[in-house]
Amino acid sequence: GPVAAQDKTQDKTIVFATEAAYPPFNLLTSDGKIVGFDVDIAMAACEKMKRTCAFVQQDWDGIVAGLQTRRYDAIFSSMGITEERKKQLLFTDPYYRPSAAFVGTSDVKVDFKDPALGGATVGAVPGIYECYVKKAYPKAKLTVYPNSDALYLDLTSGRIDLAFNGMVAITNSFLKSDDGKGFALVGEPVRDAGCLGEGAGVAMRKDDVALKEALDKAFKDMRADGTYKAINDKYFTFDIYE
Amino acid sequence: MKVLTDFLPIVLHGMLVTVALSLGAMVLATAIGLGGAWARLAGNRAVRLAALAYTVLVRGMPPLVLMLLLYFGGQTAINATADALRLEPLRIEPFTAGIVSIGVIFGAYLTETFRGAYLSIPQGEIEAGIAVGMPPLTLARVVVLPPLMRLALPGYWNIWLTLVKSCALVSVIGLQDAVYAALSIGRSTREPFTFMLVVMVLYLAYTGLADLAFRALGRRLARGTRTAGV
Amino acid sequence: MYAFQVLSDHIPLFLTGLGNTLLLLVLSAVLAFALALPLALVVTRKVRVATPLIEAVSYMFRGTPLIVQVYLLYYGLAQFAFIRGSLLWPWLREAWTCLLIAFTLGSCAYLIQILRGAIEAVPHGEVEAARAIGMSPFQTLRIVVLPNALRRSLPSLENETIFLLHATAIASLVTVIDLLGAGRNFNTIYYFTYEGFAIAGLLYLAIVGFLRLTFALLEKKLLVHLRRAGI
Amino acid sequence: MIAAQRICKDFGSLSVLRGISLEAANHDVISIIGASGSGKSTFLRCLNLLEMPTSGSLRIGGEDLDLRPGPQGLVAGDRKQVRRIRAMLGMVFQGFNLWSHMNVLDNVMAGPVHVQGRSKAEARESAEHYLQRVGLYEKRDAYPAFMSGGQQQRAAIARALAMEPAAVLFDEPTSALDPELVGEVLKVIRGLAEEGRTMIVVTHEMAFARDVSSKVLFLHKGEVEEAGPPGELFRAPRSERLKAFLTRAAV
Amino acid sequence: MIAAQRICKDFGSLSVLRGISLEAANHDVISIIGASGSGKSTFLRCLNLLEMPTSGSLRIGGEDLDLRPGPQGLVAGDRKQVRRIRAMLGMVFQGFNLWSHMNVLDNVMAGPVHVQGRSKAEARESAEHYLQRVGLYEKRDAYPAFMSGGQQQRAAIARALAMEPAAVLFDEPTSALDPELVGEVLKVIRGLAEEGRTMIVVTHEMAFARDVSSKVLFLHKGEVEEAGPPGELFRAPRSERLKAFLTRAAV
Ligand SMILES: Nc1ncnc2c1ncn2[C@@H]1O[C@H](COP(=O)(O)OP(=O)(O)OP(=O)(O)O)[C@@H](O)[C@H]1O
Ligand SMILES: Nc1ncnc2c1ncn2[C@@H]1O[C@H](COP(=O)(O)OP(=O)(O)OP(=O)(O)O)[C@@H](O)[C@H]1O
Ligand SMILES: [Mg+2]
Ligand SMILES: [Mg+2]
Repeated sequence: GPVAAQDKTQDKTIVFATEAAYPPFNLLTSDGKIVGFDVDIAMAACEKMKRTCAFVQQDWDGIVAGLQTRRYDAIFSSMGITEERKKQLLFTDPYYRPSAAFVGTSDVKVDFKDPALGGATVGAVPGIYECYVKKAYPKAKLTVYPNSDALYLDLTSGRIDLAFNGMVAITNSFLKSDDGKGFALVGEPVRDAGCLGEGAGVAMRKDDVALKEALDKAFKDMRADGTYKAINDKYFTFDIYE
Repeated sequence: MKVLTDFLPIVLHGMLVTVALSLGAMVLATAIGLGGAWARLAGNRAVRLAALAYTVLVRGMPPLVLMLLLYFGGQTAINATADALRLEPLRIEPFTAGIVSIGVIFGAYLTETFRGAYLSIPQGEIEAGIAVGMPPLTLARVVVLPPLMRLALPGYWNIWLTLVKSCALVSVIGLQDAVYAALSIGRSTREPFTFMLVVMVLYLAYTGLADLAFRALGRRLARGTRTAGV
Repeated sequence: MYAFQVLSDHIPLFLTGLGNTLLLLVLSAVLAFALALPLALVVTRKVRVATPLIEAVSYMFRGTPLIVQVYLLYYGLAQFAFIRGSLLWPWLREAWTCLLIAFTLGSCAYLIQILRGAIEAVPHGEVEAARAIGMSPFQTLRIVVLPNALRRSLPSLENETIFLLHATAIASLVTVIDLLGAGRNFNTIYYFTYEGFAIAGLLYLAIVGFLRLTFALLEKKLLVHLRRAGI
Repeated sequence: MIAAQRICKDFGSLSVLRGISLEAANHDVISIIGASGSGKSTFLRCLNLLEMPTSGSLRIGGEDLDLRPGPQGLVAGDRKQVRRIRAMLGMVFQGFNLWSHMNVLDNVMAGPVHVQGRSKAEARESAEHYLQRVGLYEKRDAYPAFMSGGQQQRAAIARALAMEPAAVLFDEPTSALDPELVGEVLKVIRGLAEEGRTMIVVTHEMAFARDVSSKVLFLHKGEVEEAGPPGELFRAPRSERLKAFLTRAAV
Repeated sequence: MIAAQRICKDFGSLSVLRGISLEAANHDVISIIGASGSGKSTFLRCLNLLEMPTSGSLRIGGEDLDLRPGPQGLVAGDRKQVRRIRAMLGMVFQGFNLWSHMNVLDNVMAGPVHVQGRSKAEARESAEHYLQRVGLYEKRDAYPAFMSGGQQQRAAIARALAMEPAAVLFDEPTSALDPELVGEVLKVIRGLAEEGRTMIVVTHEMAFARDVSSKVLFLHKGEVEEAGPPGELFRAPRSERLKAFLTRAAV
């Protein structure tokens, strides 16, 4: 009967997809495990929902297609929520709200009032970050990179003066690495609901309202009982949720 | 160095995926290519046009796009059918899907390679086979294939190498091949170049081994021919 | 469809991609061919040091993924301070130069093999006839060997051109927006599943359709001398 | 054995055969002579349908060939029949057309093994027999590209004979042979006819046409200008063209 | 014009030529006869160095060829000289070797235009003249693959003649021709000799060897078994082999 059917869906493992290439949020360990902030949050949420969960690794190019064809149930990969994207996918409430920032050599001087950024060349990855730079500095010389790695590589090689990216990705990953020596945040962190969106969420198929509601509730509970803070503090020195 | 040895198993596993995929796909592509070349040269106009459409459409789409379409598009179709019939949808295995889509893509290129080689076979040799009354398959096997393979070998070899490298595309359908492993480990550890070099070496070893086989095959197929020193 | 409603905002994106892809394709195809022809000749003549050298280098290019080559050339070299300080840096810092180098050399490696095979497949007797008449090696090549060989290799040359077309999609890895990159960016902005790729795919299809027509015409004109037997 | 009725063949706008008929029974040796370009090879190739006639009909080995009008000339209705007929008709090509990737022995064995399904051992024995008969046994391991013209021609003859066909179509089978071998080959052809087979020979050797054949066809511009037993035809040619051909033939 | 001294040629372990010498002056027509596989074509190909002799020496058009011992037989010391010599020696191949991607006219014009640097118009005129002479003018736009055997052979002859070479090497130039055309071609050869050129002809046509040539060489297993003026040689052959060859030659 209907009860048995519901039990069955309750038993099924929830499968999340991630790119596993965006430290510290999602990355691969040497034994092939997928770890990171996203994964910890996901697993804690699953515990709250009393469900078993698993992660699979999926290339970004096919990540939405895989969701739509039910290869997995949700994308848990620090996806930025924007109005445009909401038209395609169903998002949870944000589970963190990254700010973005510019990074450059410690001595670089930039005129942030100038729509051309004072002639500085700037790089960003496509999507929300590209959108922001274009909107805020329409005259700036902008180069678009396929991923954050490439972006930092060109920053260190001097092909660009500034990189614009998620704040956490900059401070927790790039600036801590060897390559990041001699670089620093430039200017103030940016928050902009228009381009940068509301924050990072979990993406699901449009009709999966039950899962969205369960996850939203789990996130709330985790915020309330300190689970979230514990995970947050494992990675960051500030509260990334706000 | 520690990073390298730690992560090597993942890259090696990726290489295994690459090897298995490329071998499977090449067999499939060769079969499709032979059939396609036959169809491209067939007397029947409809068959000819169908084969032409296949080669233009498949070569016309970027392999990445084609793979997405075949795999996810195919899955969408299966899901829709299954939903309509109230059945549990069949899941396409990524590995099978990888072999099939790469085989279908490169079958189109091989179709053209084999067609070109066929045109270069001395006409008289084929006529001699026809004249003794060989049935089509025997004719193909005994008279056409050996010179066809000889003439197609350089193109075939190139396509093989391109195919091996195109196996990296399967990451979009959720398989982790050597290149994808290297790229994602590179990003996870922020040491991109180390793993790229590892992948280059692995590829060179694999393709080098295959090269030896091709060279031997080339020598064997060249038996009986006189090449002119230019 | 939603994608088509928003497409109009991104037409310049696709046009940029299309332009870059075509420019990369034409430039590197022409350069690769110009380079491959003499090298293929050296390979067929079995010159003592040069032939193995060319074969080894061509093997390196054919045997490793282009994406890795481009990555190492563009991002890898730039990591070395001495390269950034060298005279080459003004060239190497440009993504375009790196792409052209990688595509040209990569495609050249393949073309060498195709041309070598076609040259070796020219009927022995026809080359002898040219020699017997007193043609110089260069004349033999120009008048007898190459016209014969190039015609035979038309289908393989077409394949290689299309491979190169699809290989240009690597450009967006090093910041040059190509046609596929344009489709990918379009997808990323809206989290579309296929739409961006489908639009790019249609444009690629148009390019390949044009190439097929061109080659079909060439074959029709240039391969009339081959007689075919049906199986 | 072979009956061809009003065979016509056009290549585009060029009419190469304009209604050629021929009857050949067992034991017959029919010679076809005529100027270069008069359509001899084309006619021979029409007999085993390597070239599809534009019109006409064929009856071979007692079977009417199923030929239907198509957009460009006739098309065969029954592919199996065509193959059966071809296996019955051996053919020695003017250009030899040996398979370049096989050595001589394999060239000769291929038909018996792959078409007639004979065992390798048996085919090999018979191949060696025919190679010996044309004096090519020593060259059995050589590839065609490394043989002299006459050797290639003899290999082509051995290849056709090894099928032991009911009829053999020879297209200038002695063109590359020295006079001594010409004699040998003609002896072989005569021998085969005596066994009851049908031989159709396109030839430029008037001596052969005169001495060996039971009937001679003189082709001129795609038509049979004159036909008859060699005695009559050579002694008292009726047509002006044949007269001219035969006079000028003498050096 | 041509003087070959003790030419030897081995293919691997096979000795094909075992010291063949030949002298040919202007006006000479020298016939080379012999069994299939006796080395006739190989010898002809050694004369213009398409095949490098294993040993021996050559003097052509008054020039000693610069041949040096190499690891596998002789090698040419002076490539320019070789090309000059080849342009002086026309060659008609046994297998024709027409350039398949050119039509007949282009085949015939290629040498004069590209090797002798004549103007296109001039070369075209002369090519058409020679094509007319071999009766192939109507086929000038056809590609080799679409021509009959005899037509291809005539195209090959026209190609060699269009270079107006001081000497022509013919390898069985009439094998694919009907008797009428054989007569024509032999007339052409005789005419060229009368103009003062040197003709060397490998042939199986004993009538031709007897009637046209000034000297006959009989090759046997890579050696000159007998040589002399045709009258003597055919009337009173001394060697046993030649006797046998000539007797059996008669059908
Ligand atoms: N490239 C080669 N490699 C090995 N053997 C060869 C080669 N060319 C010719 N031969 C052998 O050399 C011998 C002489 O060949 P050649 O072509 O000179 O004979 P020929 O006298 O012209 O005969 P024919 O009258 O049949 O043309 C033959 O036995 C042939 O098999
Ligand atoms: N495939 C073809 N396409 C067009 N024309 C052709 C084709 N094959 C032959 N011909 C032409 O048909 C005519 C007859 O050719 P065929 O080969 O039958 O002559 P043949 O009598 O055998 O001459 P030969 O004695 O020279 O071999 C020739 O003029 C030739 O050019
Ligand atoms: Mg003929
Ligand atoms: Mg010969």
